[in-house]
Amino acid sequence: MLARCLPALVLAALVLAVWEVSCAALALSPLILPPPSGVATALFVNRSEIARHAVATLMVAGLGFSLSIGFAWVTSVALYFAPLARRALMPLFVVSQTVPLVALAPLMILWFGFGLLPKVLLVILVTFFPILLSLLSGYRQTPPAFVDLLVSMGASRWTVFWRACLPAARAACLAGLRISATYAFVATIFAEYAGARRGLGIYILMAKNNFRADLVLAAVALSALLTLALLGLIHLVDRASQRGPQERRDA
Amino acid sequence: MLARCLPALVLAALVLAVWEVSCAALALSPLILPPPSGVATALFVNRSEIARHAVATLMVAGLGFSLSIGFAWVTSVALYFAPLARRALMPLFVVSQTVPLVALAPLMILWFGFGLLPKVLLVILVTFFPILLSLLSGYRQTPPAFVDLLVSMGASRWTVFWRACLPAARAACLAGLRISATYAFVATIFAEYAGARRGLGIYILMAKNNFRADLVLAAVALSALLTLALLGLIHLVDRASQRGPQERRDA
Amino acid sequence: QTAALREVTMALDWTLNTNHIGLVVAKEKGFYADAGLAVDLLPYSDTSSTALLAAGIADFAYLTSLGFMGAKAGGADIVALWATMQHETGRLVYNSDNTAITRPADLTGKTYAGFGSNWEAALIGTMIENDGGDATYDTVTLGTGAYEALAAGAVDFTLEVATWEGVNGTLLGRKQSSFAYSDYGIPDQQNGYIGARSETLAQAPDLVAAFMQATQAGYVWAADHPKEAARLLIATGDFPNPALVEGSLDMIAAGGYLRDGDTAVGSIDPERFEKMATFLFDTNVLTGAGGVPLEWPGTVSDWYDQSWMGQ
Amino acid sequence: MLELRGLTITTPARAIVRDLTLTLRADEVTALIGPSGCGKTSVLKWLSGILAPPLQATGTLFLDAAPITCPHPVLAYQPQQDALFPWLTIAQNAALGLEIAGLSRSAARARVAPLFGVFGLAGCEDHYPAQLSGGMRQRAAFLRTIVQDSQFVLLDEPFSALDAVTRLHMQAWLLARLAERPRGLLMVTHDLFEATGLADRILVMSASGAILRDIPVPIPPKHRSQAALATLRDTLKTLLTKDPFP
Amino acid sequence: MLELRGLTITTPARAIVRDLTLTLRADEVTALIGPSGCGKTSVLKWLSGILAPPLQATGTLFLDAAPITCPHPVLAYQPQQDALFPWLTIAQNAALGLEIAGLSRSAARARVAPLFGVFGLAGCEDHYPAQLSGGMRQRAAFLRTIVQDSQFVLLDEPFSALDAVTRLHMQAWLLARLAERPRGLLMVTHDLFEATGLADRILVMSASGAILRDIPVPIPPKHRSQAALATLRDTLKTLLTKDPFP
Ligand SMILES: Nc1ncnc2c1ncn2[C@@H]1O[C@H](COP(=O)(O)OP(=O)(O)OP(=O)(O)O)[C@@H](O)[C@H]1O
Ligand SMILES: Nc1ncnc2c1ncn2[C@@H]1O[C@H](COP(=O)(O)OP(=O)(O)OP(=O)(O)O)[C@@H](O)[C@H]1O
Ligand SMILES: Cc1ncc(C[n+]2csc(CCO)c2C)c(N)n1
Ligand SMILES: [Mg+2]
Ligand SMILES: [Mg+2]
Repeated sequence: MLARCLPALVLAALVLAVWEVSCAALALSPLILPPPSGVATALFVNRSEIARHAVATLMVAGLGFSLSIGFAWVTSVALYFAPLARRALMPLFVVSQTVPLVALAPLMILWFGFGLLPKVLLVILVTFFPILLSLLSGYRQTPPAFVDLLVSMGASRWTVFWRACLPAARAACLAGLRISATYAFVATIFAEYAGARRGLGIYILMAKNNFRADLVLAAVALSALLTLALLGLIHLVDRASQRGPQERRDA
Repeated sequence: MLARCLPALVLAALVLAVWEVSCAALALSPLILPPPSGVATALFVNRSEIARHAVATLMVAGLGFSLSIGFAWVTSVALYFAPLARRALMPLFVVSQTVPLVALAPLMILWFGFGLLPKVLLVILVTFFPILLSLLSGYRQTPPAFVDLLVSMGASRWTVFWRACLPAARAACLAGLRISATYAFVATIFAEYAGARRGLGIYILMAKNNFRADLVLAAVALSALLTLALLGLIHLVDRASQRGPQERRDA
Repeated sequence: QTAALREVTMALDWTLNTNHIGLVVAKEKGFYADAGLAVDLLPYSDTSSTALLAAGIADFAYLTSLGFMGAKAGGADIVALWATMQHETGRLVYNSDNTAITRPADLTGKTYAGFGSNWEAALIGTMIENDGGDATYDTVTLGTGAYEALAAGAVDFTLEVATWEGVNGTLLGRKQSSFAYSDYGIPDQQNGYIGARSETLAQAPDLVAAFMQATQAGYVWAADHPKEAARLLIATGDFPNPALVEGSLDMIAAGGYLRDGDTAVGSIDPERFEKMATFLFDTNVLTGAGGVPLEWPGTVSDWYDQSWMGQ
Repeated sequence: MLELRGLTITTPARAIVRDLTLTLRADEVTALIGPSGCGKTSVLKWLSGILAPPLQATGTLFLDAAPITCPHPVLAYQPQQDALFPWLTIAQNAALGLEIAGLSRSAARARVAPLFGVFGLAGCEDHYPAQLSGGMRQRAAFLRTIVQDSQFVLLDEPFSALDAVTRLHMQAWLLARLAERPRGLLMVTHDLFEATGLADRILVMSASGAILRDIPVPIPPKHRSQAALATLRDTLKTLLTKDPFP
Repeated sequence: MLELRGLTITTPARAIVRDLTLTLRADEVTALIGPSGCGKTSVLKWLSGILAPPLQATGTLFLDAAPITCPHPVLAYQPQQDALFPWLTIAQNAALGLEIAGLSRSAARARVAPLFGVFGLAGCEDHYPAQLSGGMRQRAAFLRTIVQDSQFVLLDEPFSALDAVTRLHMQAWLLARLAERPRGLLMVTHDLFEATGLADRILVMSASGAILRDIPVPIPPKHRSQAALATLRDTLKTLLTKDPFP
């Protein structure tokens, strides 16, 4: 485990070292590029303030991501059973992914106010589609033999779905979750940027307008950490939900 | 073809109709939510102005996306041949995807000026990883029998890569391109938002600051169209680069 | 205070700064609470305060002069209740070591770091032309990044608020020079409006009066006690440089920005208001839906309403 | 007795099977043999009620002269490969058919439990399919099919994924199971020698989807030495290879 | 004459093949038969120079008493399945080995062109593999192997994916090709009857990865009727099934 991570850790340390040294060597203004040590100090000194904002972000991201998973699942089931709806809705979902959020976010704030709603909606808008897509492709990857077997036993469409398609989509679904999780916090911060009372997005905006690049980077680092933690959580869910010794489909 | 798109078109028309009617019925201020007809009018009236900005966006997105494809390809080859580098670099690439761009973009403008460089870098940052990931997974999916065959014929590692891994990764690569293409324009607009002379991002910012939601949505619609056009282009490339009658791997 | 306080939201035009001092004072010193109000100062965000006000997200908003005029012309049903700064605080700023700039006419062909509104082009263009130059220059829209870009020499000039970025530049030892708008044909104007929706004013005049009177009390107190006000503001916000807040409030007090002669703090001068509006219509800055320049409405006296002061 | 009359299966492009008629006895092993793509799997799928679009079929199935619709509990289908669900244990896999038929989880489990010994799977109840060898997986699949206790069993190339040795073992084992409890078995196979070794009757299908020959194998299983089957095999081989090069 | 001495193949967990020694004659068909997982494919892979980690091997290969290293042009390997590249036409697939060996595209193409007739592939030069039937694909794969003109050919279950009829056709066809131009063939198969029908010698591997038996088949191919092979087959069957249930 450690040995597997070692090259990445060494490289990361190297990058940080080069950054630190070049900040000192080039005498870069901390307004423009603070050294990593400066960022770490800033993170430590302002930890309680940053934590307060991070909690707000965590709540929105958590709520949005959970709802997104729920909706994606419900939608995927509905679309699985209604091919017409699938053909009608999927192109619209694709189009929804091509909308530049940077333009939409302020409008969403205007439409839905400063509360949770627009932020949660934005997180859903960003994270819903990858999960939905991977669930549907997971269902489609169900080995036909499994479906055939169940039908020949007299199973209903719903039983087939529940007993074959859903478990078969587990791996694909987790892959989709991983993609979406990468964007959950980024999307939340983004939404906060357009309007919020609290949150890392607001904190970053404030830090930026106060010319505190060190605090900006501290918040950036924290949000990256949060994302990595979410990815780690998904990894644990993966492990825990795994049935049998590596159900590999490429075996 | 038409029949396949029909449900989506009908639904889209329905959505637009409901939007139009409810704007009129609720007497919504066009400052907050202009009706689709208003957006269309705005797009038409300001077409030359919008086109000028769209061209700038198109250039940046085109350059960034092309460079991204190039870099992703070169990197994928390098990482394919250097497993140590792969293990060192991939986690860093993952981390790079968890950084909230909204915070990074203004800093990048500070670091690199407001020429092409920071925007192209941002587009690369956003689009590079999905392509790289899908290329690497494509290489990995090369049927081992193909590799074995070539090696037994006395082929070098490079020949094996060139003759088996690269063609085998075609489908996966296109899937990655599709994902990245979805983000290419969005990322460009985003980068422009943080600082630029021209571009749809600037146009949206100005429209927003001048309280012209209709122009904001017109630019949003245009950028969605550009993304769809890029996806269409990739579809054509897919068709053109397909060898043989549907090389299905699940046959 | 046992009675439940009435919740009121207030949107800001920029990150919290000394322009907002009266709001912070009224909040911290309990003027709002005494008026039965719990005021929530919304953090500055990517959505303009004018839009937040017009959309009904915020009950009140601090508005840049041009933000207000632009939205009003665009058909937003909002009204100005107050003008914070009795004189123009904005100015055009450039680096002193940029010897190519000595007067606005020299700005031809230079690079401007902008904020993305129509008004800037009209302002700068008029200044250059009135100085005998050609109003062609390069605009880079940078928003809040403009000031660092100028300090780094990446752009040639931008607009700043003298009592904020100006003080900051001095404190940081930046050698910067500026042109005053009014020296080059731009009518002098008041700045920093506080606005509400006409609907709010019509339906809840009491609320508007209570809020505005407490706000006025806050600004009056700040004008009288700049040092204490600075301390209050520093305590509420994240200010990396407390000296900036102190220096800024000193400048505001000394410059008579809040209190102009014996007019009441916050009063709107109809004459200057109309002059500015006329200028904006004449320079085609104000456009309606579809981008067509607007017709002069005859009068703009209904764009502001200070009846709350009389109550 | 199961009687299939006038089965026609078509793709949008062509008819695969045309007016096929066949009869299955309740205690007889019937092997179905024929060139690839002639429609063997399609016939089994139709009998199991799982023929899916774009394939279309007409035909009638009679159980002891009474028409029935598929899927029907009298018929159990076992797909090509073992089709064990990788996320279920062997016991859960084996109980699947009973649960689908409406038994509670515990009742199904109780019905399956005593059979693991005979199927050579004792101790593997809580293993996952990936932990078993090919032969054990195949026996688990048989267990799942057999425990449904249908009179007729449809097998699609049950041993094709097994190696020569395991295949021989499994064939002998299947004969033993059938000796204990006779059933009507319809088995698709590509292995001439498997067909001759197991079946009481061999149906040869032509590439055009008709039954070309119905060959009885009158030798009882235990007497089927290589020598005893030699003539039958030569006949089959000639029959199958007389068509031109495919 | 190819001589393999002291081949040991190990996984990190265990030795699969232990000190295996075998000799291949340049004009003889050798069948390698044995239970699944005994290491047949691994031996072929080692001979082809494509044994990959985590498998490790030691051993020496002698060509006419001179030690050689693998991969070596004297040996051509044909993987299980056909392994035709789906993105290349049949002609391009067939020319692959020659191009890898250094011939120009046109020279390789010219060498391959005259052979399509004999391989029953005339007119299919510009088709893609997906457009061919299983038998044709298998012949295309043979064409690719044969055109390299190696004295020894290693085949891993060449016909296992084919149906009974096509398999019989292909076996006859392969014998015809060998009659034209004798080669040393080492063929892994799971099909007892294929082994007895084609091979001049049958090597039986045990589950522990050793050569258990080396059985010559002294009957010339054209005289191998079912009856003539019956005894040999019974011997093999007994030999293979005498181990306990796997
Ligand atoms: N979904 C489908 N769409 C169109 N044609 C199909 C479909 N499924 C099967 N076919 C065609 O139906 C024919 C019969 O297929 P089937 O699987 O029943 O053959 P089979 O005899 O079982 O072959 P094999 O021995 O290869 O298993 C084939 O020619 C096949 O191409
Ligand atoms: N990459 C690997 N890692 C670990 N063990 C392996 C690996 N590849 C093969 N083995 C093991 O080596 C043994 C021999 O494998 P091999 O494929 O040579 O057998 P085989 O005789 O060809 O079997 P089959 O008849 O199923 O094709 C098997 O037990 C297998 O589990
Ligand atoms: C504190 C403060 N600083 C800068 C701006 C940005 N800004 C927007 S419009 C304009 C021109 C003023 O004449 C300026 C400088 C602001 N709103 N508040
Ligand atoms: Mg079949
Ligand atoms: Mg093998």
